[in-house]
Amino acid sequence: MNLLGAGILKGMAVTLKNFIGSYFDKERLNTLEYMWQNDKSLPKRAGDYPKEEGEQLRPTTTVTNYSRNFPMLLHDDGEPMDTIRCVACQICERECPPQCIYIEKSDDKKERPGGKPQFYPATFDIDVSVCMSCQICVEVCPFDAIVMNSQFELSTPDRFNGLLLKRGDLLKSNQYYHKIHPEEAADRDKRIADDKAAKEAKKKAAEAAKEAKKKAAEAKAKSEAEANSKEESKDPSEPPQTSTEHNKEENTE
Amino acid sequence: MNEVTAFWILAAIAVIGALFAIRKRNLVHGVFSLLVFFAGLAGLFLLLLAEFIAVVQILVYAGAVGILILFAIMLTDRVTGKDAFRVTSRGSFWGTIIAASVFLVLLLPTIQEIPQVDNPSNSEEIVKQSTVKALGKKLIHPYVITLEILALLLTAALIGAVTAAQGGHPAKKKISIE
Amino acid sequence: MNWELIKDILLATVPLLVIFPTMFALTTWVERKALARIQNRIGPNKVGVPMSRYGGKLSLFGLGQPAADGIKMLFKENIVPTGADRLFHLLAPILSLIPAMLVLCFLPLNFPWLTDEQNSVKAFMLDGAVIFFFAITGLNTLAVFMAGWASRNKYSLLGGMRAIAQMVSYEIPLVLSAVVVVMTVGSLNAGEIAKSQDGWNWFVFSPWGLAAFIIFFIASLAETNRSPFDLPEAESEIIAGYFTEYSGFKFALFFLGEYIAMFAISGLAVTLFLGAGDGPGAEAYPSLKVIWFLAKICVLIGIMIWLRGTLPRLRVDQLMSFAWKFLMPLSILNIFITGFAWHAENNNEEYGFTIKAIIWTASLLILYLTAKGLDKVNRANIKPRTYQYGE
Amino acid sequence: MSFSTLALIPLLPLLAAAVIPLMKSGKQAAGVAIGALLGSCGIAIWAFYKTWILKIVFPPFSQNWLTIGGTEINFGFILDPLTSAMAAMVTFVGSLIFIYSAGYMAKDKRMARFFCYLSLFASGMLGVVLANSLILFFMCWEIVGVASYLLISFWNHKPQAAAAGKKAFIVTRIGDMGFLIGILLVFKSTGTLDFYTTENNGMLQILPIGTAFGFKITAVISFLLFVGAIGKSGQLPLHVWLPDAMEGPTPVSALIHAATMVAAGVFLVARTHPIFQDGGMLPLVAWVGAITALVAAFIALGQYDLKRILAYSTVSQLGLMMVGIGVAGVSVGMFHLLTHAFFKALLFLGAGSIIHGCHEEQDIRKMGGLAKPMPLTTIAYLCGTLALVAFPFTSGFFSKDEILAGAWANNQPVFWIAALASLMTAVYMTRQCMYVFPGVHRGNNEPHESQGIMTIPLLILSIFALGLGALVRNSLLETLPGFPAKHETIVITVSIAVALGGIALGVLIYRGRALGQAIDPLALKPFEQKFWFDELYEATVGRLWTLFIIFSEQLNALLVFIRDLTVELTSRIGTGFAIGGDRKLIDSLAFDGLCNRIRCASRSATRVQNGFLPGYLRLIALGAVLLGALVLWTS
Amino acid sequence: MTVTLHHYLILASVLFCIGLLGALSRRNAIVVLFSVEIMLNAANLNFIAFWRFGNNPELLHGPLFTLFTIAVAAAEVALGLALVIAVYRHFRSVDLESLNTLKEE
Repeated sequence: MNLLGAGILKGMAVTLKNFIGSYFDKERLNTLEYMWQNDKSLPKRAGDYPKEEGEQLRPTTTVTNYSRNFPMLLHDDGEPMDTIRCVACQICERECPPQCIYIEKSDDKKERPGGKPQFYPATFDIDVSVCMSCQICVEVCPFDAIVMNSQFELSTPDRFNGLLLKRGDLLKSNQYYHKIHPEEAADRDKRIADDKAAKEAKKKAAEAAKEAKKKAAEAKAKSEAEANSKEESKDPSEPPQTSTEHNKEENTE
Repeated sequence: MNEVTAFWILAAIAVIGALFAIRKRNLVHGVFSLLVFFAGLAGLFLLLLAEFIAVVQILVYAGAVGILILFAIMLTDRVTGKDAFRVTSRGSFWGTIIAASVFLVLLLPTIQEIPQVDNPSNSEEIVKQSTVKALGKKLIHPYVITLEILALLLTAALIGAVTAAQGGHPAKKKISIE
Repeated sequence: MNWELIKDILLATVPLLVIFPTMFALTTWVERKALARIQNRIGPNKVGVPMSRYGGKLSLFGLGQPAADGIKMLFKENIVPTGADRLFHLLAPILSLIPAMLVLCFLPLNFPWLTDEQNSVKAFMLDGAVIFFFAITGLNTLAVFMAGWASRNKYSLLGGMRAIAQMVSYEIPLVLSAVVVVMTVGSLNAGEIAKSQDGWNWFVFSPWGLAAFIIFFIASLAETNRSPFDLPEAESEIIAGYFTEYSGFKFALFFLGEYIAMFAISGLAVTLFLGAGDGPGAEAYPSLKVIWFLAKICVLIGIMIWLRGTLPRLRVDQLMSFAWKFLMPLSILNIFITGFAWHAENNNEEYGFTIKAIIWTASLLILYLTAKGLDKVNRANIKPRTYQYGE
Repeated sequence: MSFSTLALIPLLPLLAAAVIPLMKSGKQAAGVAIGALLGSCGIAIWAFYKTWILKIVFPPFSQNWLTIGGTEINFGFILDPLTSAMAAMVTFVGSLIFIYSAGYMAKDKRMARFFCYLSLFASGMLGVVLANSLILFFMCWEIVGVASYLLISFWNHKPQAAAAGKKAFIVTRIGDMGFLIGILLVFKSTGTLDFYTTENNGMLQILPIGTAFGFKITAVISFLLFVGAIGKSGQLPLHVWLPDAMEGPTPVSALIHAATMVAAGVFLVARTHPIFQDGGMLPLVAWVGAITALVAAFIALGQYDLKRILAYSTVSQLGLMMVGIGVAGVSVGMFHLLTHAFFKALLFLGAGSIIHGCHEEQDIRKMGGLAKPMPLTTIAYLCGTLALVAFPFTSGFFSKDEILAGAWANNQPVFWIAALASLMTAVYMTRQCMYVFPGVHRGNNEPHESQGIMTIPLLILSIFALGLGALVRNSLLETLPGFPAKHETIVITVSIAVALGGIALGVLIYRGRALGQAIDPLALKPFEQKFWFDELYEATVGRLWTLFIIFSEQLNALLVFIRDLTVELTSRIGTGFAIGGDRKLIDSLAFDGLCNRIRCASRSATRVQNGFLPGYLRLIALGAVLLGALVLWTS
Repeated sequence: MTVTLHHYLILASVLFCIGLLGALSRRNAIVVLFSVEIMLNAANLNFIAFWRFGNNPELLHGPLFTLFTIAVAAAEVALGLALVIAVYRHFRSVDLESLNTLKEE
């Protein structure tokens, strides 16, 4: 029966079990004790952190594929600088609210596989201490060149240029993108593929339309020649109307 | 020797406490100085070997009455008293005159009348007699009726206080005298 | 200057100033660690001595934490809000510390190096010690008010008022449950109370004593604003109540005052109910008494911390109605029961054990039933919550 | 017979009178009234049985009603043979009349009101009869007066009825004034108003001595009481109201103006007979009675209204009763009164049924030939007439014979006047009968016999009218006080001669005449005009009255003049004083001035009471200081 | 020189007069109330002084009497303040001078 104060005792029992339990089975303690790192052993620059893609300083807690931290540049398979997607259009620089992106356009164009030669960013710096990871640059970039990376261990003893990531530190390959954000990467590639397919289809259609127009033009020329010959024989009263209708008809074709 | 110095210190504390209590413009300061006065008095009681009374004094006055007055001040207005409002009532000069005359005319001569007593019964004996147990026995045996009446008085007074302070039925519309 | 007196006084007081503040520091550490453990986390372990040469750190199991807090408090900027009463703003923490300290020195700690006839000790063997305790704890409310008022901000004033209301209403069950012990012992002197409990017949082992101890313990929790009753200083309520505007050392003083008050009240509980200084080896080695006394205090502190980990905070009205409508009637009833039990026990010793059993069952039964009844009455108008917009 | 049962007699009709106005239907009212009167009649007969048959003497019952300044005025009842006889007669006759009027008034809309007044009258009359104290007597006397006024002017839509009611009331009041003065005189002289008291210091037991206004005091008292009796019983100077009272319904006349009320006057004289005897006023009573009888008899001859004739015959018979009491004491007077009550009630009721039969026709000249259509009424009427005329061996004969015998013994002239009056009575009664019964009906519509409820009381009354005299004669003469004379042969012969002679004379005169048209031989002018008494009064009293009015107006003018003069004088003196003395002396100097000074002083005093709390505290402290100083300095 | 009875009596009367001064001259009702408190305490001091220097202290009259006066004073303060609050609710001020509706017009 509900003994007076039984609730309190039950509660106390629970806390006691926790208290004792925490000393004996370790999994209870869900907060890992964060390894303490001596300042000297920390890399001087945020960029110095291991470059091999995906390799963190320490196997910390699993990074879910929704975690976003700071942006990174993408390049397709092959040598990074050749297949870099970014064409230094500087839209992201303009759109970035805290103005933490700095781009300098190259003066020469570089050949792009399957595309006409484009500019490329000579320097592309992001000041990580300023960036607020709002992801606006990713949304505005027309060329899917910039996406969010999930690496967070970027602490350095030097606050100023230590936290400035250069183009080299930012550039990452598409496979790495697929590794850390599989779903989003897949969506993004599919969308790029679709755009390309749509463009070709449109190009084909355009050519087909051009040939069709040429054929139509020749047929018309013939028919007009016959028509002129008949008109001299008929009365001249109605020439203006037919001409306007004729134009309209032509446009709608 | 230290007993005399103690007396003078405590007397000074009490007098200054009392003076500040009635002189201070800011009420809360006044109340705190009143509490200092009570503490000073408790010390004086200790000097006079009425140990239990000193403790009760602190318990009742310094503890309860102090808080009660503070609550009362909180419930009424004009606490800081900073505004240019006159602190003393009209004709307060007469007040001082009368107070002084009461002291000079009424109290001093009577004190002169009382014979000078300087060899009080020694303190050990008093301390032995005025234990709390003795007080308790006295309270029960000869003064039990006064104790009961006192209890009755306290309950009646407090119930009265509650009803007075609570005021009328809250639903009633308050009429304020312009 | 008679040095003899001064030496005695120092002998009596300095140990207090040493022992209890250190215990304060330890308690803060124990409290944070224990709470952490209860909440399945480790608790402070980062503070340590940086050993550059080893490249690591001597973690000292977080024992450095209290020191770190202390130092932090010292160096924190001491902000006084504009328009505040500077004098009382400063005076409040001091006034909250003094009564706690005063109560400590009257506890029957019977330090081994103090012999009874030294007049300093005699001075402390106050005749009306228990009443003195309650008088002094009464002053604590004053300090709270002064803090609330002096910091010139509405929330702290409100917090102060709430704290006072809580302390005043819990003082009554506190005093009434102490009355039970005074009644049986027949004297207010702490020493005599301690002496009368020698040889394991602590008051807690008598039915009414147990009930009184429980009530006393709950009321003491409220007096020192601890665990379920820490409404006035709850961050979520009114931003830490009356010591919102305090920072730096004054805040530390409040903190210290609160803990010392905790020690004092539990010390009182120990003297009244748990046979101060009485333990297995107490008769043989009198110096053990202090150890037992402090051990018992630590046990009570432990329980308080444990309670802090488990119980949610009480709302103001629940808090007040709990005091007035539950604890007070019970403690008054307890006084009656003590009277009957005491007489029943003394008048017919010859029955021995049976009368004890009868008394135990009878009094506990009565107390328990009245408690149930009161609970039912208080809970009468608590109906299940009705949601206006919810389902 | 305790006090309460006796009290029931007058109380029952009174209660009925109180209840009846609440009733809606007349029938119910009649039932209640009759029931009440029958109740009191039962008690009265039982009392009659006790006092007359068992001859128990009852002490006077008296209840203290009012004490004014030490003297006790108390109500009381007396039960002696006289009262019990009267009470029995009144209640018995009254019940019969009530029953009769239930039928008579059946069609009248305001029947309930009628019966209420009747019961009121009955209770008043019984009060008079039973009263032991003069005050109660007088009060019931007044109730009877009021009831008679109400009943006479019952049909108040007829102006003459209203006038007649007023006239009756005023004339009786004049008599009552004398009566009241008499009462006051009695009270002054004897100190008490009770007739008989157990300590027998009642006014009739200790006769007052001494003189007043030059005559013996008892003479004066008895004279004044007699004046009351004259007013009430309609003796000569104050008889004018009785004939006009015929305007009321017939049962009223029967009850009030035949049997009971008019008898009250005679009863008063009978009740206070000792005072009359002591004052020697009996011859006066006899003479007034004789003259009234004679005059009334002559007037009756000249009347054509059926009920007026009977009214005047009542007046003359009352005169005879007065003669009876005057010459032969209470027993003879009361004997004639009792017998007269029966046959006069019979005659009136008979007249009532005749009028009812002739469809409210009252003039005898328009009647006639009623014998055949109304046999019962005629027979009853004839019995009544025989009794009235004192035909030998009817009750009237016995009582009238006693009177004549008494008159012969004490007062020769009165004897002859009485004899002549009796003769005249016989004549006008036979005249009336000749007019009404024989011959052809001169009225315009056929008369019809009244229904049973009216004729039965007639028959009962006729039996009593004939037989009562013989039955009651000797017992009555013994029990009631009085000094009946022996019967000389001459008295008997004269009375028989008078009775038969009168009848014969009447028959002779009116026999073959064509009654109705020709003038009546005996209806001489003065008789018909009632000796012009009304005109006489009109002339004298009326003019006197106007003279009095003129005189009082003059006096009023004079007084007004004097008042104005004094007012003028005092106002002038007053203003003189006011200006001089008051304004200068008092206002400024003494009183108001003082007030102003006090007021401004008090204003300075109020400054202390100005709601300034600290001020109050200071005053208290100051007081303490002063007290302390005083104590210290004086000790 | 030891502390004699007169010292205490004079001290008590000085305190009493300070209280009286407060009561007489202060405008605020609450101040008047606690000046009355001061007066009462002065009286208590007198009691204890007389008891201490009196000739038969074992009767404990002094402490007993002060106990009773303390109790009564506490009750009085409670009531006084309740009344002041009630007055304040009605008059919107505790200033004694504004409470003059008892004034004789």
